[in-house]
Amino acid sequence: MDISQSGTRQTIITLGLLSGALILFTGAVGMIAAFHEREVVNDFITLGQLVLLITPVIFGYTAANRLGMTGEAPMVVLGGGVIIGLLTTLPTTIMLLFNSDEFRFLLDWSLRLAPFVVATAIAWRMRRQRAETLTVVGSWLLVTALLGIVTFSLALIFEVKGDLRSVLVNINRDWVDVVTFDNRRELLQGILIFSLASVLAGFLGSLCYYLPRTPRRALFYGLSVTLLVGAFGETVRLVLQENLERDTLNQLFRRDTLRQNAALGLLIVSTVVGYLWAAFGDRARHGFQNLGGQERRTTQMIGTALFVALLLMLPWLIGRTLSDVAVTIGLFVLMGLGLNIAIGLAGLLDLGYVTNYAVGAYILAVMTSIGPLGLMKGSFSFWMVIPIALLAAMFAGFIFAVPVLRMRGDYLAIATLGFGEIIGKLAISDWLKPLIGGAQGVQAIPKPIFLGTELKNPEQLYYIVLVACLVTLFVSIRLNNSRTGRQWMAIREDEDVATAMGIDTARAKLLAFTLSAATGGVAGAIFAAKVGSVFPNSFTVFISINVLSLIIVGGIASNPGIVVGAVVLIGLPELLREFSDFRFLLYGALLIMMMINRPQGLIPTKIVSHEIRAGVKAKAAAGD
Amino acid sequence: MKKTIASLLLLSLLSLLLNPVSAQDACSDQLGCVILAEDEPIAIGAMLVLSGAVTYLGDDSLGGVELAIMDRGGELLGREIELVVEDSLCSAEGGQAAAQRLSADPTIVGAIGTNCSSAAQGAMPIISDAGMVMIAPSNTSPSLTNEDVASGGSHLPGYFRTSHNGLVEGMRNAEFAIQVLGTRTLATVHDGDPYTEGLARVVADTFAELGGEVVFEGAVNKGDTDMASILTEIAVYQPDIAYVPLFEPEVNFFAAQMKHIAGLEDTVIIGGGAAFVAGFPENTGEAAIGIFVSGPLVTGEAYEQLLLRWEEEYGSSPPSGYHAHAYDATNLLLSAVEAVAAPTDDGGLVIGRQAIRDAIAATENYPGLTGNLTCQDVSPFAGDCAPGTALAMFEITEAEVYDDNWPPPVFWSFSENLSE
Amino acid sequence: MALLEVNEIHTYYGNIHALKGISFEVDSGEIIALIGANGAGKTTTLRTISGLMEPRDGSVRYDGEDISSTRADLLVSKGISMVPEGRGVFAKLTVEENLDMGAYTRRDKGIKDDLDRVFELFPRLEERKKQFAGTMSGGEQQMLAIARALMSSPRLLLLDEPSMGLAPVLVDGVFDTVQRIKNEGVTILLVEQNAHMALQIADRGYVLQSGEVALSDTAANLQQNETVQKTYLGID
Amino acid sequence: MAEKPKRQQNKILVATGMTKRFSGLVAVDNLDFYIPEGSIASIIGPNGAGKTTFFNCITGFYQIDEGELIFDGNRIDGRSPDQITRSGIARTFQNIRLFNNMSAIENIMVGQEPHLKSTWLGSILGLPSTRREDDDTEERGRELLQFVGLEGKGDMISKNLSYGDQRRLEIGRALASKPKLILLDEPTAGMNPRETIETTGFIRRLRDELGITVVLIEHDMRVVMDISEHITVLDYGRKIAEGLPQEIQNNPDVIEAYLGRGAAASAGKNLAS
Amino acid sequence: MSQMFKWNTDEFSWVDFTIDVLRILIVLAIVVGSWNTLSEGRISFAQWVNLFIAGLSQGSIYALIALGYTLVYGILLMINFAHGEVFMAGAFSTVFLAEALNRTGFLNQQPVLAILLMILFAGLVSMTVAILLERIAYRPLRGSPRLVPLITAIGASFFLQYTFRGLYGSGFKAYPQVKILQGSLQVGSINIPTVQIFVFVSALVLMFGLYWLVERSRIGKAMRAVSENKEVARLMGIDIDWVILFTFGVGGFLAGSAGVINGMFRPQGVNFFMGFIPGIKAFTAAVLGGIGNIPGAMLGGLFLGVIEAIGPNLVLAGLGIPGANQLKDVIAFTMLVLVLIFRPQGILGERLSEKKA
Repeated sequence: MDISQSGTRQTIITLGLLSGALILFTGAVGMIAAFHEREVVNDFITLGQLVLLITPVIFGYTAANRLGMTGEAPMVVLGGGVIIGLLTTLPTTIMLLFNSDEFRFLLDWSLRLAPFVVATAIAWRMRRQRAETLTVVGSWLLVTALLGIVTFSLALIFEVKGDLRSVLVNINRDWVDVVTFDNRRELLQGILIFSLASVLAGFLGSLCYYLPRTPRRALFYGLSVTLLVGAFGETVRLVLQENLERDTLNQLFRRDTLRQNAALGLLIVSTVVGYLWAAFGDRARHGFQNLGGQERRTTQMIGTALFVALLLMLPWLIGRTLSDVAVTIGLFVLMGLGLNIAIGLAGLLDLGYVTNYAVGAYILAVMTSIGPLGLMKGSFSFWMVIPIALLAAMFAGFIFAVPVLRMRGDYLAIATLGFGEIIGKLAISDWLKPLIGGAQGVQAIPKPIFLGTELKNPEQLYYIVLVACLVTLFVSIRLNNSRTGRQWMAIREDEDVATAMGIDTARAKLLAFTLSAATGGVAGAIFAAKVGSVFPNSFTVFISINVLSLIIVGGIASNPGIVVGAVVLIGLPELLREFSDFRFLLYGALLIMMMINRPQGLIPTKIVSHEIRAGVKAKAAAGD
Repeated sequence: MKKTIASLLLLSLLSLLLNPVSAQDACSDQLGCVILAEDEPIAIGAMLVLSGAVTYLGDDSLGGVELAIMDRGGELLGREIELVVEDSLCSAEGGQAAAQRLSADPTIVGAIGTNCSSAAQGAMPIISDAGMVMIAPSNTSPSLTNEDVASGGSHLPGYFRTSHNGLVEGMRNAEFAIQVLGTRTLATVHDGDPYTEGLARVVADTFAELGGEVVFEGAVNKGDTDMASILTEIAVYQPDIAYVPLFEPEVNFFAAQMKHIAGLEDTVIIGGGAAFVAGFPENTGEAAIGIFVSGPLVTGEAYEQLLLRWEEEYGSSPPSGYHAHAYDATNLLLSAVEAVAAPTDDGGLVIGRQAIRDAIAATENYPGLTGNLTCQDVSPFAGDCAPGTALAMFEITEAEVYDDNWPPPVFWSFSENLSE
Repeated sequence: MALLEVNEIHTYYGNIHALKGISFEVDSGEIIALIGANGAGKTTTLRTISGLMEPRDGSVRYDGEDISSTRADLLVSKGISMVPEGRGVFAKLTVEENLDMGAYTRRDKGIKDDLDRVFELFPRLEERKKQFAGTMSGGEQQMLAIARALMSSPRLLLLDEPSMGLAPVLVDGVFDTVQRIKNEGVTILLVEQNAHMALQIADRGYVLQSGEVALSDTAANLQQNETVQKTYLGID
Repeated sequence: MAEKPKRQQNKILVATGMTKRFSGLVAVDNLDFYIPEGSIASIIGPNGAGKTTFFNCITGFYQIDEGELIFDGNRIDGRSPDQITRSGIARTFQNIRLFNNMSAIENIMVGQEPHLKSTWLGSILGLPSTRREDDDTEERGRELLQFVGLEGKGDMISKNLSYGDQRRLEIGRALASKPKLILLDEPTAGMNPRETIETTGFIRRLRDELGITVVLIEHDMRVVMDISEHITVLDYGRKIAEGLPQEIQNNPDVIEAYLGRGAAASAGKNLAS
Repeated sequence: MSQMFKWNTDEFSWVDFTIDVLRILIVLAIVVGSWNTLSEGRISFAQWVNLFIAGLSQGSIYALIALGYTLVYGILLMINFAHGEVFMAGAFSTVFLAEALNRTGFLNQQPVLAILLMILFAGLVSMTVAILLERIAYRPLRGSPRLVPLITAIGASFFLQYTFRGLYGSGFKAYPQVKILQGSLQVGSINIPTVQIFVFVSALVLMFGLYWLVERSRIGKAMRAVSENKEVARLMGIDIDWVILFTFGVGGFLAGSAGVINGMFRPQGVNFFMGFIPGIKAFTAAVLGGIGNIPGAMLGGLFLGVIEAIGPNLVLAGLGIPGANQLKDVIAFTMLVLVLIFRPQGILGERLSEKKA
């Protein structure tokens, strides 16, 4: 039970400081204060407080897990949780003190002393590793000088500016209020409360380690469900609103916030369900696997049928707003399936996919608009223009592919990126303004009319997108298993050898670009009809980036992966609208974490997952 | 997994069948009503740009909205005011998604937004269809208040704005250049934003109509830092006026780099409302002195108060020039709700949607920060509430550049001009 | 005590079990040859010793110290140097710069002397000091690779297929050089496809077969061994 | 299926004045040579002598700067690699270059490209002719797998095959295009003597059973001397000798530049045994 | 002779033909446009020179950022898409220091020292960001397929942008103007702003410093060795993790300095989004010059800067296209594609494909 043992100590300190850094970071970028605005459970806890408290719980549990594995005594493990709780508050506390008027002198002093302290620490460590005296002195001077420059500059900035807040805009009163639990005036008292709460949270986290597996999992399910429902209250309410009476809904939710009773009920129910699942879930899964061939097939068929039914009924289950999100997701699935032909199958890194989207959208816009820019003055319907948009996008794909056929890898990437930019700039230009409206875009695009019904709601547009996706999926599967698909794969694997096999690579690549462009055009056309107006600023490089990212995140060359990727990267940010200020921050963090922990994507194809995992391991071993 | 889906499906099916249509007894409004129970707050929406390159516009408006609510103590008719904020981005699809979300909530009475005209194009049909209202604090596109589709209009009922119609602002700006400054030649520059492009076009047209000569019409891109190229081109014509309704930072770059270009020594810059920002003079530096900026003639006392409150609340000055419009828009909406809300016997509240529209449309001489607001209902100004008379030209002086003075002194205002 | 002791090492490529418990030792001043078919684990063995790969099990002891999980770059200063398969000269660095890289870990005064010594061994390299390594012929590149490894003044030199891809006329020269390096007191562990030549200059040899040591003996005895003759020397 | 030896005198591939430069560096210098039809020919020479460059020139990977190449009566210089493959030349690579993430059978199916006719539209629509062709391709692929000794390994991902199997698959893929001439770049590299002998036998079968002319680049002198009927020796991009194995072995230039005394002797010995 | 022969056989290639047509069209457009503009003579020679010099200065900024792309690419074959954000981090953070220095008057009393301090500060900030980026986001991904680090880099780009927005807010800031850089130098009829000379010279100094570092110093040689073959580099005793970290650090430092130099040159528009467009431009410049090649990055940057400054007025205005300056990116990217058609490996890049075959 020696907590000073170096490995143990290091685990605890690292995790504690990591947790503290996370809390300070979320505070400094304004997340904590912004999340504080959103209550998870009415009059009980806000999202900001939740972040503050759940972080030490998670880190406390992680540490306990690691320490427990190495066979540390319970006292050490629980003590670790406490220390982590305390360390979690440390960076934030320091920042609070720096920010307060009474303790600002601490900031000045730290900035003055920091270079010497850090340099001395480094030098001391070098000395212990028996470095030469000259090297040690040299390093000390260098570190002092470099750090000195930074801290001197910082000191100057804060001196002139007067306080932290004029630089770090989110180290403000709101933040102080949240982290001190509304004790801004009594800062020390606030810090004490914060520390105690955090210590308790860290302790509870490490205590969880000692719960038996089943109740622990049950509790985990229960808490996650409740907190997620609370955090995504708006979305959940939107779904429930479709299916529940308003009075009932009002008993569960106060606007977007779970009421206390409802939260408690949900917690109990989900914990019980979680308990049952944790206790008997394995057996059920096992039972399914042990089913006879016939029974199993039947079960699977029922499953498929239910899935199809779900796809068909989706808009009516989730309501208008989420259908709108579903349509957007669908459009990106459509583009993902298209771009996958170029990237996943033929290995052509196309960063200018937005080109096709723009072409499709503008074609539909000028062909069907009833405004001044409409070419046909409304005589062409949506359905007539869809094939035209498709062909136009294919043509554009073809034209843009020709000059880049000989380019490879990153050169291809930057050239296609350039085409995307060119299209964007042309769309906005005064030059083409008489045709496509320039900055003012094209308005008055009528909605599609199907059997006399105007399809103006997302629930209705959903079916158009669904059909387009299914057709594309079918085509893409057919192509994948064909001669053409093999040609593409060969080019992806090794272009030189593919040529040596007698493949006309230029032609195959042209085909890949052209076919890949087709769905982009259709997606663009549907998009234009959906929004009802087309502006050039909708066609930025972010579209290309999004489509590329969703393919990679889903799992390259994997069709189900594309759907999942689109849901995660396009759908989640839409649902995260309530955290809109931090949408891209979280999106970026998600991308990074995904790629580090699951580079093969969420639903990888078998080959790719094997290759990437093996590749990472082997090359990590080789240090390449 | 599949089983969960199946049970979910069944549950939802059941609930669909059991869902009765609730009768809205107390409501006689043709568009339906917002019916609030006893403890429900009054919810208003906001569709603002909260991410992307022009986030500061959204931050600016959001501050205005929040301050307006705070100034009422956060309450209306004894109920809490709840602000539901959605990110409308600066695009049609973003506006559409935000509107879709707000319109799904039957308790929201109306929305403030959007910032960008393109977002408004996406949001307007949804909002209008849902029987709601939207009051935009910074839309300027003329088409938004024009009802004639064939000429490019897209106005739909339920759309209002407290910002100036580009047509009005542009005409005023051109008149100022010709009639007040007495200039003859004009160059315009926009940045591909519908707002700046629209203004530049109106100014050029009006300038020509009034007998001036438009010698150059050009454009830069958002994100450009190098203006030497276009300035050189403009220098060829040595115009009296460069009308530059650009946003920060392009407008700063333009102004600051102009002094390096031979031939433009005597050219005067007129900036649009986008440059009517506290940071503009300081960020531009010396080169900003002598630039004219068009902006709302904010009534001194109340506006000063707002700026103080802003400083107190957010620790800085507003990042853009539309917060006062947002403030007014919010008050317009809240006042309308206040006027038409009817209490029910059980302590609830009924607010007719058409009634709100009517109430806002009937606004006349509403004393706002940006002047006395009167909402018009005739195309091409349908839904325009901004007081065209309260537009002014401000001249940037040394005080703004070096001493943090804001707003700059009024050089000329339309209302004064009228009275003269 | 042996300079290098390899003890029951198991090394994996991903899930592929490449070395299945290989053990052998190298004494100071010896040339040891590892021979075997492609895929027998010769190169993997060298990579494991040099620290490019880490054995999952077993140990590598060098000069009495366990170096099984020491990184490759740290082993260089301990005196282990490896000439990788396919030479691996830095094509876009000049010959001189390549040699500098060989002495990367050293900061002592002896570098200049070693450079002279290397140039003495390979006069060809001195002539081409300023030339980019990539423009030299295969034989010259092989010399450079060996010379570069010598620049770290190693005690143990690991040579991976020094004769690979060389014209027959050059192969003799390479093996001569190896012999001379040995005579300067460097211990050499040699992996070679050309078992014939390898066994001629080696003191002892180990035959590897699918990740295991199949045979070990003095080089002379191995040359006489019937299986070795049949499979690796091509003598029927 | 075997061709008659009488056609051996026809020159299936003739190069005259072939020159290839890389930014000033002459890799192949005014080379004249020929390959007799139906023969097994070898190209030897020291590292950097231009052997692989020579292959790349023939297969269209490099465009030659001067000279002309005539294959089977047609000029092929200036054609792209895929056109050359279509005209009947197939190749393998020094360091095996399979389509690593495709299965063995897919590799072979790609190899059959020159004889395939179906189009992408046919595949999407699922036309009967396309389906038939796909089935035929696969069937022939299985046959070829059997021929190269990879029966039953068709569905393995090619990078998971053993080294020897990969070499065989690469040759199988080259054969799939039904070539008249096959270029093998160091087919026995990395093989032990026993495997080498098997491979030599296999190369003979290519010629004898399928009637394909074979050109090898090879370092193992025993292999070269054992199976070649025609040898070309390159050094610094120039041809320094050409002829029968015996002649080459005793050519003083070749011994000087390439073989060395010992090797020439030992290779000779081996051939004699 | 064989060239002519090719056209007459069945080797006729549509791709080649189309590319040739494209080339001719682009060249024709350039020639006609330029001819029209120059024959009209609206813009004087002095103005062209001024534009050229302004372009060089802008190009120097691109070049400094491009060097970071190229360094990282050279060593890891990876496009560090977030490099523009590294630039932003330094520039954005240092704006506060610049303001402070200005307030205290130090900036105009000791401009050289002050600017040096700012460059060091910005360099260190950007360096820290770059190093953290490598350590946290990229190192775990070494050896994975190329798309994976690309996506990570895109993620990192978003993450950094919005982190800095969270830290410093979304408004625009501006660097104070330094008095000694306000003047201009009169050379004949040409008036060159001092600041542009400053930008160009300091960029040159930094570039040559880098060139010396990479070509001459011990660590530079190690960098080159690592970029060629990481495994062999380790066998030389080179700690490749450290070398890669160092490379990121150097690239970051250059980007940070570019931030300050840019701040002197184009003081306005400092905000969290300021790195994105220069990032893409610098990436383009790096590819234009031949990615992985240091002189190439410099050349590419300068070339792009000049093209952007001169292109719209020279070519597009001559073709009578309205709003020519709006389309300068179109010119830049068209030039990029044109260069890549002629030299697929960039201006100074090496031919990789031929080596491979």
